[in-house]
Amino acid sequence: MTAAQWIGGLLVLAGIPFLLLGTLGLLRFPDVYPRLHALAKSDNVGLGLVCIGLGVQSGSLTLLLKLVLIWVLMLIASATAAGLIARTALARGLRPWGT
Amino acid sequence: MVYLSLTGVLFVLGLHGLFTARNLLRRLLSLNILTTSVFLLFVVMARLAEPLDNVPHAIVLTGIVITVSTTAVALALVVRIAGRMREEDVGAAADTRGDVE
Amino acid sequence: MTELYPAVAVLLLINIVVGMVRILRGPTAADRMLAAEMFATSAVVIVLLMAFGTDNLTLIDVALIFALLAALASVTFVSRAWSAMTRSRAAPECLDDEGEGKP
Amino acid sequence: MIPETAGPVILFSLPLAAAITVFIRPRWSVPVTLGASGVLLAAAVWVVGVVLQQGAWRHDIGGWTAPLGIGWNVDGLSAALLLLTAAVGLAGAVFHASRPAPLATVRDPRFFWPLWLFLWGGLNALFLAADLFNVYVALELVSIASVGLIGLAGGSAQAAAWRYLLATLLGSTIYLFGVALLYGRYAALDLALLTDGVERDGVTAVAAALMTLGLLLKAAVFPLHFWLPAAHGRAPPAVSAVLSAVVIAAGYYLLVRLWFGPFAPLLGTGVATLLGLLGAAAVLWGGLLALLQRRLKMLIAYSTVSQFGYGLLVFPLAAAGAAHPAWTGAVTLVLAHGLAKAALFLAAGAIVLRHGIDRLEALGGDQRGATLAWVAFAIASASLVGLPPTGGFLGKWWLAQAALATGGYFWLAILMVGTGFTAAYLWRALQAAVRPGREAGIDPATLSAALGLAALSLALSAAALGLAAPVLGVLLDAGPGAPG
Amino acid sequence: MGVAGVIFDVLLALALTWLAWQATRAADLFHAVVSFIVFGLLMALAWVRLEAPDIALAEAAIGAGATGALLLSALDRLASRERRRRLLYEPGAAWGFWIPAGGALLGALTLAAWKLPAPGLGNEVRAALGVSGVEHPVTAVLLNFRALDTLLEIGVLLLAAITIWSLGRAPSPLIPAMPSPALPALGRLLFPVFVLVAAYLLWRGSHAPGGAFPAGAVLGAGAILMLLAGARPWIRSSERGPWRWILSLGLVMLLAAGIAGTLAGQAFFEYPPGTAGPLILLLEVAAGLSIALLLFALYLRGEPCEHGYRGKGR
Repeated sequence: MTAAQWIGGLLVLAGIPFLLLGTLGLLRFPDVYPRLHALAKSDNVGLGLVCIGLGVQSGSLTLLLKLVLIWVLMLIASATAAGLIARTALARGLRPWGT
Repeated sequence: MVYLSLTGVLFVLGLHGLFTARNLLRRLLSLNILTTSVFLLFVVMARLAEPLDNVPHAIVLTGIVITVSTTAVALALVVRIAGRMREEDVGAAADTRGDVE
Repeated sequence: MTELYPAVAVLLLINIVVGMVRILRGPTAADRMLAAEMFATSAVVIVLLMAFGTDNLTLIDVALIFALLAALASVTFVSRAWSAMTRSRAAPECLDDEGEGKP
Repeated sequence: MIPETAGPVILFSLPLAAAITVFIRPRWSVPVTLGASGVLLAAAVWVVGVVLQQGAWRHDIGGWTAPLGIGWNVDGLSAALLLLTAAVGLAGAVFHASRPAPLATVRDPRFFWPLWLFLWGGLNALFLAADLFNVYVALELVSIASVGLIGLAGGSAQAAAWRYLLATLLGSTIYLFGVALLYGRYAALDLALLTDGVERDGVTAVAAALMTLGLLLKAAVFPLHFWLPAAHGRAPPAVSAVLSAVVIAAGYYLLVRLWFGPFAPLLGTGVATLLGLLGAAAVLWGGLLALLQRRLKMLIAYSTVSQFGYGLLVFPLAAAGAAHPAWTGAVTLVLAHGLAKAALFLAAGAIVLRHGIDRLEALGGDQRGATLAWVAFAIASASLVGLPPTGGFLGKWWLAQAALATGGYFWLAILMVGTGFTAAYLWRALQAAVRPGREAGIDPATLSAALGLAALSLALSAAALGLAAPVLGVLLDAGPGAPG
Repeated sequence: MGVAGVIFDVLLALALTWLAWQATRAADLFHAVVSFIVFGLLMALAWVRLEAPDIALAEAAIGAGATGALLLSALDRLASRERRRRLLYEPGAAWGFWIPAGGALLGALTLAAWKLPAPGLGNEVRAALGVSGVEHPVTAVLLNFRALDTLLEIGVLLLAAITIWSLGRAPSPLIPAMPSPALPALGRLLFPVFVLVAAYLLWRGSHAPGGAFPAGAVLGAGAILMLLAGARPWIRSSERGPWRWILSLGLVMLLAAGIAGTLAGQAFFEYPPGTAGPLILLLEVAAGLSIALLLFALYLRGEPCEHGYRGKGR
C-alpha cells in the first residue's frame, strides 16, 4: 500500500465520527436551532474529510475535483438551508431553547 | 435475496395504504410505493440473471418517467379538488377564473 | 483500507436508521427536514464508499446528483411548504393574495 | 414501402402527429381532427381488408426480432378493434365538433382535441402492440388521456376523474407486477414467444392472477366496477362514448389476448367458471342497477357494467370445449356493444342537450331537434337487446350455440335473464320519449343535425354488423389469437 | 461485500419498509411526505446495491428530486385541508381487512417464486450491442431495441403536461412571508452547475450510465430551483410563442425517426445502417430537453400565463 492510500484511508476514517456526531446532535439537542448548528458543522466537516480522503486515495486529479465539487455543493445546500430554516423558524415564532 | 422479500412487503404496504387511507395525497403516496415495488421486482430479476440483464433497467427507467407523469397529473387534480372544497367551505360560490362549468 | 469501507457503509446506514427517530418524533416540520438533509449527506458518503469499495467509479455521478438535489429539496421546503403553511395559519386573507400575478 | 406496413404506421403515428399539431395550433383543431379521423377510418378499413385477404402479420419495430425488440401484431381481433376505435372516434369527433359552442366549458375548445387524439393514439398503440410492457405504456397513455377528458367537464367530474385515475393506475400497476414475474420466469415480453414457452407452474399462475386482476379492474368487471358509473356518467357525451365503447373493451381485449394466448394452458374449469360467475354477477347486478337509475347517462353507464359481463362468459364456454363459437360470439358482442353503446351515449348527449337535464322523467314532451337522436337510441337499443338481425343478436346467437353445444344451460339462462334486464331498462329510457314533459331546454334550431346523425350512423353500423356475419367470421378467424 | 453487504441489505430493507409504513400511515401529512422523500433517497441506495446505476441516477434526480419538489409544493395547498378529510370519499374500513389478507397471500406466493430461473436477456443485448450505435447497453435498449416504448413514454409526459394545463391556470405560488435575499443568489449560483451536470450526463450516456433521462431530470430540477429562488415561470402557453413547439420537440423527433424508417423502405424505427450512433445522439438531446421542460411544466400544476405576468413578482 502506498502512502497516499494510507493517508486517504485515514482521512476517510477520520471523517466518519463527525457524521455520527451530527446525528447525535440531531437526536440529543433540545430544539431546532442547536440541531441546525450541529448538522451544519459536523456533517460538512465529515463529508469534506471523506471527499478529500477518497480523492487522495484515488490519486487522480479529475476525481479529486469531482469529489470537491460534491463537497462544495453540499456545503452550499446545507448553508442555505440552515440559514433559511433558522430565519423562517424565527419568523414563525419558534423560541430558541432557554430564552 | 433480501430485496425479493422487500418487493412483497412493499407491495402489501402499498395496497394496504391505498385501500385504508382516506386522504387523497396519502393514497397517491401508497400508489407510488406500490409502483416502486414493481420496479424493484424487475431490477431483482435483472440482478439474478446471468449475465446482468440490462433490459429491465431500461424498462424501469421508462416506468419511472411514466410514474412521475401520473403523479403530477394526480397531484394537480388533488389540488384542484381540495381548492374547490375550500371555496365551497368559505362560501365563495363564483369561480373568478371562469375555468369550470 | 478499502476493505473497511463496507463496514463503514453499514455504520452510516445505522446512523441513518437511528436518525429516523427524529423524523418520527418531529416535533416541527423543520426538524424532519433537517433529518432528511442529514440522510442526504450520509447517503452521499455511502455511495462514495461503495464507488471506491467496488471500484465502480460511475457511482460518483450518483453522489453528485444527490448533492445537487439536496439543495432543491430544502429550498422547496423553506420557500413553499413551510412558509406557506405559516401564512395560511396566521393570515387567512392569503386567499386574496393568490390573485396576485395572474393575467 | 411494403404496403401492409403502411396501415399500422398510419394508425400509430397519425393520431399522435395530429395531437401535437392541434396542441401547437388550437385554432386548426376541428379541421385537423376531422381530417385525421377520416384518414384513420380509411386506414383501419384498409387494414381489415388486408387481414381478410392475406391473414395476420407481424411487424418488427426497428428490425429487431422478438426477445429483444418490440413487435406489432395485426390479426383479425386487433384489426376489428382498430376499426371500432376509428368508427367511434370519427363519430365522437363529429358530435363534439357540432355541439353548440356556448355550452362548452371554458377550457374545452383548446384542450379537448389534443386529449382526444392522444386517447386515440394510445388505443391504436395498444391494439397493435405485441409486447406486454409496450401494452403497459399504451395503457397509461389511455388512462391519462381519459382522466383529462373526464376532468374537462369541471366541477364534480374532477372528483370522478380522480377516482378513475386511482382505479386505473392501480389496475395497471398490478398488471405490471404480473409482467415482471413473467419476464423473470421466461425472459420474454412478447406475446407470441410467451405463448410458445409458457409452462404450468406457480410463478406463471401468480402472474396470470395478477394480470387478470389488474385488467378486470380496468375493464370494470363486477365487483371492481365501482369507479365506472360516475366517470362515464359525468364526462362529456363523446368522451363517455369512447370510454364505454373502446377503453373498457381494451381491458377486455387484453384479457382475451392473454387467456387465449400465453395463459391458455392455465385455463382450467375452475378459473374459467370463476371468471364466468363474475361475468354473470356483472350481467345481473349491472342490469338491476341500470333499471333503478333515474338519470339517462347513468343508466347507460351501468348498462356497460352489465354488457361486459357477457364477454366473460367466453371463458367457461371455451373451457368446456366450445372455444370457437364462444370466442367469435363474445368478440362480436363486444364489437356490437361498442358501436351500440357509443351510439346510445351520443344520442343521450343530444337528447340531454335538447332538454337541458338528464333526469328520465324530464325527457318527454316536444322532441323537435332530438328526433334523430331518439331513432338512433331505438336502433342501438335493439342491437344491445339482441333483436335480429343486429350485431348484438349475432353475438348472442353464437354464444347461445356454444352454451347449447356444451350443455352450459346455466350460462344460457344468464344470457336470457340479462337480455330481459337489458330490454327492461332500455324500454324505460325509450318510454321517457313519448311521455308529456316539461317544456324547457334550448331552442331546437340551435342543435345541429350532425349530432343525431353521428349517433345514427353508429347505431346503423351496430345493426349492420349482424348482416356482415360471414365477413366477421372470416376476419375473427384470422390470426394466432383465434382458437381453432 | 460479504457479511457487511448482507447486513447492509437487511438494514436497508428494514429502513425502507419502515419508511413506506410511515409514508402511508403517518398522522401528519408533512411527516408522510418527508418519509416518502427519504424513501426515494434510500431506494437509490438499493438500486446501487442491485447494480443498476442508471436507475439510481434517475431515482436520485426524478424520484427524490422532482417528485419531492412536486409533493412538497402541493402541501401548501393541501395542508389546511387535513382537518376536513372526512369529506373525502368513501370509508375504506371493509376493504381494510380483505386487501391486506389478499396481499399477505400474495407476498407468500412471491416468496414461493424465490428461486426463479431468471434467464434474462443479457447475452442477447450484448450480442446486438455492436450494431446498436452506442456502447452503453441501457441506452441501446432505450433508444434502439425498445425505442417504441421511449416514444410512447415521451408521449405520456407531453400528454400529462397537456392534461394538467386542461385542468386550469397555474396557481400563482404563495410568496414566503419572509423573502430571503440569499435565495436568488443561490439560484444564480447553482443553475449553471445544473446545466453543466446535465450536459455531462448526456454526453456520458452513449458509453456509461447517464443519458437523456437523468440529464433531462437534472435540468428540469434546475429550472424548478430557479423558480423557487424567485424567478418567474418563463414558459408561456401562447399559441404564437415557441413554447408549444419546444415542449413537443421530443415526441416530434422520435415520431419522425420512426416514420423515416418506414419511408426509407425499412421497418418502423429502423435506423439506416451506420447512422444509428449520430441519430441516437440527436434523439437523446431532443428527448433530454423535452424531459427537462416537461418536468418543469408538470411542476407548474396548470397552464402557465399566455403573455407574461403583471405585478411586481420577485
